[in-house]
Amino acid sequence: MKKTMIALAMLAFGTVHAQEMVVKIGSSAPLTGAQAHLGKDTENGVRLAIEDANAKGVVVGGKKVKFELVGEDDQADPKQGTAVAQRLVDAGVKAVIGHMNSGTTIPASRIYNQAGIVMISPSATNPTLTQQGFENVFRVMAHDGKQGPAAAKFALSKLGKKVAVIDDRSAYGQGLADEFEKAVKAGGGTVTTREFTTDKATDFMTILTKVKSQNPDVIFFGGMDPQGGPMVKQVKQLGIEAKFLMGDGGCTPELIKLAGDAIKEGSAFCTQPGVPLEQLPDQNFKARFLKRFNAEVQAYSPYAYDATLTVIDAMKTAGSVEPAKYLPALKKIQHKGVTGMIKFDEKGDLKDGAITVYAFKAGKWEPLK
Amino acid sequence: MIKLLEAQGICKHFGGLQALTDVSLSINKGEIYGLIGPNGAGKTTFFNVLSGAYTPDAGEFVFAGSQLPYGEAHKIVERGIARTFQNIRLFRELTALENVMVGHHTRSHAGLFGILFQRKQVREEERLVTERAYELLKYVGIERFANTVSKNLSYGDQRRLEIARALATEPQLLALDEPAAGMNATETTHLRSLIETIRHDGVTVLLIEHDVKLVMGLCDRVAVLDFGKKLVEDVPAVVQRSAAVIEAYLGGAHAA
Amino acid sequence: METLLQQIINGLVVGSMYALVALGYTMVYGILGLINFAHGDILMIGALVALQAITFAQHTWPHLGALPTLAFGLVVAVPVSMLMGYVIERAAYRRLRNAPRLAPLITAIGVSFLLQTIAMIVWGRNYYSFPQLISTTPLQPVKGVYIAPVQIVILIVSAVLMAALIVLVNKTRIGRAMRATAENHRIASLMGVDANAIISLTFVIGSGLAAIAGVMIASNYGIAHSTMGTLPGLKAFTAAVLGGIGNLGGAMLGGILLGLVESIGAGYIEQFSFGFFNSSYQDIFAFVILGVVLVFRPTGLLGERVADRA
Amino acid sequence: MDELVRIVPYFGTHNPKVARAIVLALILVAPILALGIGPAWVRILDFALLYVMLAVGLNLVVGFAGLLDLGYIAFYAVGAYTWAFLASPHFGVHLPFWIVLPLGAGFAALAGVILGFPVLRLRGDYLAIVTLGFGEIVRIFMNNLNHPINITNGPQGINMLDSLHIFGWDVSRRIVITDSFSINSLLLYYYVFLAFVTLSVILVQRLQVSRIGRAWAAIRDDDLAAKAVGINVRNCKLLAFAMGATFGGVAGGLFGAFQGFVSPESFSLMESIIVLAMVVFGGMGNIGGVIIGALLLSWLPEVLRSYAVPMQTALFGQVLLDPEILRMLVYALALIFMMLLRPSGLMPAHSRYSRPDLVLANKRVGP
Repeated sequence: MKKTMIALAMLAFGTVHAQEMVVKIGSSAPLTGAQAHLGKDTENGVRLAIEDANAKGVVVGGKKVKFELVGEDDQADPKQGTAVAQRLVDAGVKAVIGHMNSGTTIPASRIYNQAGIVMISPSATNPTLTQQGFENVFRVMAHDGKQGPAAAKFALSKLGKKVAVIDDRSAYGQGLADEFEKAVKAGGGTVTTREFTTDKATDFMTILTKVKSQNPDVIFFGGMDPQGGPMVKQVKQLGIEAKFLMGDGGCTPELIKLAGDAIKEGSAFCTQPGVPLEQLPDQNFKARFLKRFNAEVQAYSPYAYDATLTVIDAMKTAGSVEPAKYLPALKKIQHKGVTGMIKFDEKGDLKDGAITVYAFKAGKWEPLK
Repeated sequence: MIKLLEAQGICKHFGGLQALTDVSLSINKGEIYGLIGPNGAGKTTFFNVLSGAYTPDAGEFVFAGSQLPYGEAHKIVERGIARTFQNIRLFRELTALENVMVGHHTRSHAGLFGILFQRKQVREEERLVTERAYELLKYVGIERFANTVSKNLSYGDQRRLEIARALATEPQLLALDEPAAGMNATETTHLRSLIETIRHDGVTVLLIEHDVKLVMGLCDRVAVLDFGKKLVEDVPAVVQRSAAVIEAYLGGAHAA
Repeated sequence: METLLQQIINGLVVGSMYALVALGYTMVYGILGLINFAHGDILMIGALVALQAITFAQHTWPHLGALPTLAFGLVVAVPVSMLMGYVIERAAYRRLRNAPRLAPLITAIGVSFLLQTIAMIVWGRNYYSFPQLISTTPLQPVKGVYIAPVQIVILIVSAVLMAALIVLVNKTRIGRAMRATAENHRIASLMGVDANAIISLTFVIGSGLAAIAGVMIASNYGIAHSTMGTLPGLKAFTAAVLGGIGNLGGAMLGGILLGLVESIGAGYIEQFSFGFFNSSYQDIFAFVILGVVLVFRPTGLLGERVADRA
Repeated sequence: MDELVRIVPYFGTHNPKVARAIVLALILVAPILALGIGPAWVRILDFALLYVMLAVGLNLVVGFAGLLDLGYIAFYAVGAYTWAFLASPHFGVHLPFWIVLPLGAGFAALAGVILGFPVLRLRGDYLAIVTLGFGEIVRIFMNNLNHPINITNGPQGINMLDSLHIFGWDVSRRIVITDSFSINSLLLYYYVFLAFVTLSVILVQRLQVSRIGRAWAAIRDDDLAAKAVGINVRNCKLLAFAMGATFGGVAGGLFGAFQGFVSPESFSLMESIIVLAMVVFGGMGNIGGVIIGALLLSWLPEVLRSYAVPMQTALFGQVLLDPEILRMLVYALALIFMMLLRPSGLMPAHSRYSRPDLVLANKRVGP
């Protein structure tokens, strides 16, 4: 009895040290639930990158390597996020591309850090992710600390100096709104009111009435489209003339649909990290993605694609698939990706990440130059 | 004669209804005292005021030489008055034994920390309480149902259990609210001897009853309530002959 | 001044929506003494069914016009919700009528969850754009103060439904049977009232009301989704308790009051609290009021003081 | 424990000693077996133990004292945030667990009393809605208390919480025995949590079979009669709230240490209802049942998640019901069907509030 238990334990605890030809790369995103379409898009970005690498044939340290995708569903829930992170670590992945949401990425990053696995998020934009002091955490998208100021700069230069700020008290909305507010104040604008709602609310009349009483030029909402759409409507219902500006949570067709006839050309704007799809350096990507998955690129797949190939690039340079070995190479990497040049600063954030401003025009979001 | 309980000018009204008007009576130590009256005379209200379920509008109770607190049922139990209910109210999901053990609540002292750390006194007390509860079940004659969940007991046994539970609070005065209601003749006879035994063992009994025969046969003294007022208070033989009582029970517009 | 006036209008509109939902709560509670936690979710089902029907109508009869289309949506959604209410009562609540108090309450929570799950299976987790068939273009009764026709309709509908219910309960045979059943099921049965039928009927009417409320709320905000019933459900319940649960006028009063407290509270709390609190505490008002009312006046503003049925 | 023993097939009824040994062995070996499938399953077990603790605590309030508390998760939150405040870089305070956990439990108990006072006179259904409101209020405050002074860091949550250090020993670090053999930290957490759960169960059991436990049961069954036998109903109810909250607070602290990150979204109404479902599923008032309920309902969703998606993909080529929906379905049906079909839960063994066997062994006691 005792002996078998020890044997069993050995089996369970023992780690395989032998160099495998197969290298697993993890991906985690919400594959079910309200954000499933975005999650699937992200995972497919990783999948396409791995297929491309395998087709080309990658040699690391003299050995031919075959990459394999381990996809997990974190349901955009922090607790599930840590559970999934554990599963990926168990599966023996050498790098994780994910997670998609900041709320799941931050607690999960701790588990990857303990396991010594490299994690690159294609889309988590909360600044604190890379402020934890984790060596192995990176992201390939400009964070809110850049998006907020970019949005503020746009608002102050093009829309007006008096700004009302609303957030939905979610980790994403509050983080972005705070960065925006800071930048507006620093840029010489005035924040007339700071108001709050929730990510479940549909009635914003009270806070908008308060906003209106201060007569701002711009209303900035840090939140997602299910609130943004009805909010645009209620802005109109209260006869507010101010322009409406959101972050990437509002840069969706969904917002336009939910706002109905209340959204007007020239009065609704949104910002999003990254370059617009139409202006991707590699226009080929969209077509190849469509051909492979029979689905349009939604949002994050180009970033997931780039993140994956960046890691593989680092492995090639370092001549090892072990995170500890290729980490120094990854820190110094200069990878030419489909979204632009990927290189990291000392915290693991993308250097010179682009932010694009979009305006509502002819029924959709059009990038502004 | 030592007076155990003295009610002095108790008044209680509900909205416009005057349920008790200036009711005064006194119960001697060691007697069986009957309280009778037609339906709605205020007997149960008197009971509820005495046991602390209601606060009286005026008047006070003096019990064993000092005034009773108002409206705080658990303190009144601590002082030594226990009651039963007209429509039996047992702890339905607990066993007969546990029901009686709950009755010991005020006479036991285990505190939170004693229980959590299972101190020796607590374990000893728990053993004593269990044993004493079992003795009480035996006293009322239902010890064989000790581990039966009380809602499954027969009606008569539930009545007995309720009395055992009340006795577990170690009362000086036991107040029984229509204990014979719904009982058949045999059960009533048993009840009667049980009440006599209880008195014999030193507990004063206050008995509210509809069954005039039982009251007259059992009680040392009887008071009659009608319309919230006390009509008479005397030995059964006198009360039975009282014109006012006969009027209340038989004559008048509100014959029972 | 305009701002205060506008906040009052906001409060009235939100409040009348609460009232509309609260009427259903209060009816069921009045008769059964049961908090039907699933009421808010019936509202949601009503709104989504109506959406389905309206989409169908818009495709099939594109020239029907806005109001007939909306009416069609209601004609489909109200019976569906009524049926749902009937089924829930028969299947889940009736068997528990004499069970310990916690049992029906926990069942109701379960039913609420089940309805949301069913809605997610049928309609997914998407947010749907609800066609705004009643105009949302605001009118300006006073300069600088805005109110949209859809909001006026909501105010009128809730007042009319409340009046209709009061007439139903107080002036009709069915109403008398309802009141008797509310007083005591068993005695009502002895007096020849079919208590089961009356309870079913109450659920059916309450669910129909929920469907109307759901359509009104969805029309106002132009949005419908599987969890839209939860928050109005909670708020409306608070409103019903505030007004005195079981009392139809109380539901209306409680709803309007709660709406006003929320909008004026959230609008001015920052000034009152010297910047410590702000509109992020808007959702707390309902719960705080609920607690305070229950502690100091457990039967609500218009409720009768009934001795605890011990 | 006895309830757990009884459900062992065959031995449970024929040879309780063997059954007891089987149960004990299972409890001790479970994480090692789970590790065979993968450490993720051990993490699930760890969480299951936290849920057991929550369920045992809520059972004390709902099952024993009959007070339906829909805001129970608030106490879990209080415990978790206490850990976050006193053992993380957030305020730069790093106190040891033997200070933080009792403090968390104490604050939770205090919160229990604060909740208890205003709701003392409320009946079941009103009580439910007010406690629900209380839970929401706590969550909303945690979500918003980053302004004007940053206390809770708002919706961003607090990160980098200290892991559990038991007198210098860091539970979150694997124990390396040889190069190829080390003991996973998830396993260590399992046994630490197991110790806490065992202690909680023992304490709750002692309370149940005591003067206080009987007083709670009496209040649950008939509070008027409870008053009439001299029970101070007010104090007993407050004690129930406080004691229940204490276990929630301890579980919350352990959660914070284990997860290393707390944010208000972990303490939603949904979580309260999940714990309630566990209590109801297993059998209100019945500790063994509640443990089984918590284990089953915390494992089932994970099993669904691992097998439901691949199975559906294989059968239908697509995912018709995603795991989250299946999970909600399980909880909803558990609540409804348990109440309708087996109101006393999965294992309706009678709850005991006394140990007559100790005293009456030599006396004849009927059925």
